Amino acid sequence: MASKPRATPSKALEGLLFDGMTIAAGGFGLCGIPENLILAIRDSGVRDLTVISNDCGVDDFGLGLLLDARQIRKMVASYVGDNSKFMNQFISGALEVEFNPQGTLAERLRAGGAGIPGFYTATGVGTTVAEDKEHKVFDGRTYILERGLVADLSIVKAWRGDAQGNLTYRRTAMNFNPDCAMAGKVTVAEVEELLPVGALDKAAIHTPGVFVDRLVVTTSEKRIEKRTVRAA
Amino acid sequence: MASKPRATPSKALEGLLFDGMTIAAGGFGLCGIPENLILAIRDSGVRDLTVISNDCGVDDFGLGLLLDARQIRKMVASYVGDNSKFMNQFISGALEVEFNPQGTLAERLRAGGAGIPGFYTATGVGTTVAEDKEHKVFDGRTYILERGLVADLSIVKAWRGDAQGNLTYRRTAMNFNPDCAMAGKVTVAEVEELLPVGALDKAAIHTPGVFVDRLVVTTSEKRIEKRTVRAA
Amino acid sequence: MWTREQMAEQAAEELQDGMYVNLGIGIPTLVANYAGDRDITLQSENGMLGMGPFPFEEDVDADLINAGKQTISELARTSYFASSSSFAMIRGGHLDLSILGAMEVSETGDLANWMIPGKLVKGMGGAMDLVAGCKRIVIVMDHANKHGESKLLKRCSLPLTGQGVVDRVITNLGVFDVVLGGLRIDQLAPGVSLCAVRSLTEATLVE
Amino acid sequence: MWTREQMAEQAAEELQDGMYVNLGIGIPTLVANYAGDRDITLQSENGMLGMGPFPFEEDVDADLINAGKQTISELARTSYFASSSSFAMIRGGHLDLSILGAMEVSETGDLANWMIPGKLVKGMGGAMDLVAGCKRIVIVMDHANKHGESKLLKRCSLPLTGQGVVDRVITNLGVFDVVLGGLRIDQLAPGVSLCAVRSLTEATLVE
Repeated sequence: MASKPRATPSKALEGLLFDGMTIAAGGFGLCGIPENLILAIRDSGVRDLTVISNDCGVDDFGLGLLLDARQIRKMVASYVGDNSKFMNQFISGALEVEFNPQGTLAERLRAGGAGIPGFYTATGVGTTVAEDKEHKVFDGRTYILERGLVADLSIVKAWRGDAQGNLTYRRTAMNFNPDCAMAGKVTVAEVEELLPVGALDKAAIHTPGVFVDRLVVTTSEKRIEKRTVRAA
Repeated sequence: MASKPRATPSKALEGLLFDGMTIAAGGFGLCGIPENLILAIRDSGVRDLTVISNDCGVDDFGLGLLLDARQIRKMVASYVGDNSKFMNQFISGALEVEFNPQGTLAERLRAGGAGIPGFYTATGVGTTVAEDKEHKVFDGRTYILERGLVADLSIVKAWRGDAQGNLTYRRTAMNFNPDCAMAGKVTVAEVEELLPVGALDKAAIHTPGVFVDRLVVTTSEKRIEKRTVRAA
Repeated sequence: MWTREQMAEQAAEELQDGMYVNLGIGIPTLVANYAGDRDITLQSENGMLGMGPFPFEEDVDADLINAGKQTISELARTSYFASSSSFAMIRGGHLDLSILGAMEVSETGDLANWMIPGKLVKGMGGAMDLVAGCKRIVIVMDHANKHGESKLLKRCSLPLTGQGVVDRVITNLGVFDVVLGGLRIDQLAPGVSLCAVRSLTEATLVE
Repeated sequence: MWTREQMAEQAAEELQDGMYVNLGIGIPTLVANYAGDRDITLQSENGMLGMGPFPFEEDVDADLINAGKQTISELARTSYFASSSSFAMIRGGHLDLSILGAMEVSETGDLANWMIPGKLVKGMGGAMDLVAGCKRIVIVMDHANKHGESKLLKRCSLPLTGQGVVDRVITNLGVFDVVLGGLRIDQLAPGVSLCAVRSLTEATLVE
């Protein structure tokens, strides 16, 4: 087995990118995003991407950079947020968007990673989300069938990792990362620190190494989208 | 809100037990079982129980005690193991048993706790497990529909907890406990140590307090089923 | 007429000791300020239970935000988890209450708050999951839109977030419960007459 | 004829550097002893990745067991997780290989290893999940039952664990691959003639 750690983000992605592929990316807003892997994807020039992610970052950071470079053909997301490029490309028809309820999106990723091709949820019943989906009544309540998602590649961001691919996330920077890690045919992680195998607290390994194929140590800018404070 | 910690196992179960109820119990073999809550259930005399648990402990410990007292009408389990009472009561027809593949059982509990009434899995296709279940083809492979499980009461065992109901499990004593904790309409936990709120490592809280209604500090015998060692 | 703060204060009356609550973006976020000494636990759907207040300047942490992307703080009771676990909690009915904003609410409890076709697309985020999963849904919003038109409608005109999901609506004019046949007025804001509310409300009002 | 240990040694040839492997109860458990210096990671379906060997007497821990309920040890790489996460790993196809025992295997790769109606009920445990989810399934078992009857059958007589799931069977007589049309003999144990295998095998043998 080739060892999992790689020297740079672009080396961590070497041989994995192709036009028309599906990429699942962890992160919520700009929190816990694999920002350096995203930069490497931008620099690779790969295009016609389907990107599965809660949102698309902001105009000039995170996945917004791939939107800006017109590398994304389709977004599978729950939220546009304050990303004007996202909204404008969607409204103009330049970008295809499949809106998913946030919990449905997270569960679809987990399901894909867990070998579950479909599950029923009441979320979205009676809305446009339910259109063309199978409806089924369980115990008197109506649910819709949602499909598991598997990505050609998942990119995630963790706080600490080890050479076995074990990952520990920090605070709310965890978000979609563990679910994306499960859903990738191949998963690449960027971590702030690579610790010796055995140094991670075993009770706090959120993503076991089996889900991670490669990882790279990076320095993150960790931009803050909405800095809110209280008076001292 | 009444505070979550209770003084004794029987007080932790006060008002929650009734004949004919469904109880989900964490544990695998004798590892990580809520042994003191099981004793309190035995002493309560409650009967006609449907018990959801991976297995039924051994003849004279764990859930085997409830079998012995003929308090269980039906088991939903994956494994009989070396429990002769379990096998004999089943073969003689005194005990109804619904065998579930272990992973299907775990996922059914998680699904029940997660508001998912049904999911598809390839596990069990072409076996007796698939009889009378809906079959569906996704991307050329056949899957069966399995239902989420919700229990009237879940009993779990954790290593450490706090008064908010946050739980941390120890090593493989985790097993079905987090899934059971999610699946209970009411969940009661027994813990080895009750720590001040804030003392648990936040990155290693495996069951957030929202899933736990009551908890009790107990001393566990932690019997070992198969002591295997290597030469020094 | 209530101000935004007064609407939040009104909504805070929903809070009871021991509750697990999810608060949406906007006015709902303000509700936490009026919890008083009630011991509630706030869930943030991006993966946190036990959300604290905004941090002091020196404690700001890019890895610690709420579902509105705002920097926040943690509490002693806080736990963190993945998005799928967060929504397992929500979808599975483990939260007692969610307080959300809205664009429109219908008299049958339908809710619209995620897009205006051709104009504005926010995305539903976690709202569809929250309204499908939480035990109780309370909406806090202005009674009328900026054109003075009622946001309490017979039928929503915008794409729905959920169908028949709203239990109560708190507006700047009063508190309204979704009941059989329409909206029942629970109370009116000071200085608001029944007549005024009737004229400003498209939805059927039930006394 | 191979002994149990030799069958395990034979099965160990399946192991490759970097593999994630689940070993069943019985002879499959012994396979780990023959991994040599290949860097494999063992999964135990009760919630552990990176299973170590049996512990020294003083390190025995009731909270640390494998899926066969045996006390074991942890390694530097070990992680722990809930049963649902463990089987997400298995069902989702993240394990490269599972080596299991069996009562019967058919020439089409059907497997029976969980019950004998009216007589013996073990339960399927995690076996149905493993055979449905792992990339490769290798069975290690005696070629014949205690009555001398072939356990490699045209069709299984016992309730199935999985249908068309077995890739390879290793018995005390040889190694057999499930291929179109039957079982292909990969190799025979020393001193076992083709003629002897034919007479002891009900399943169709393909050369």
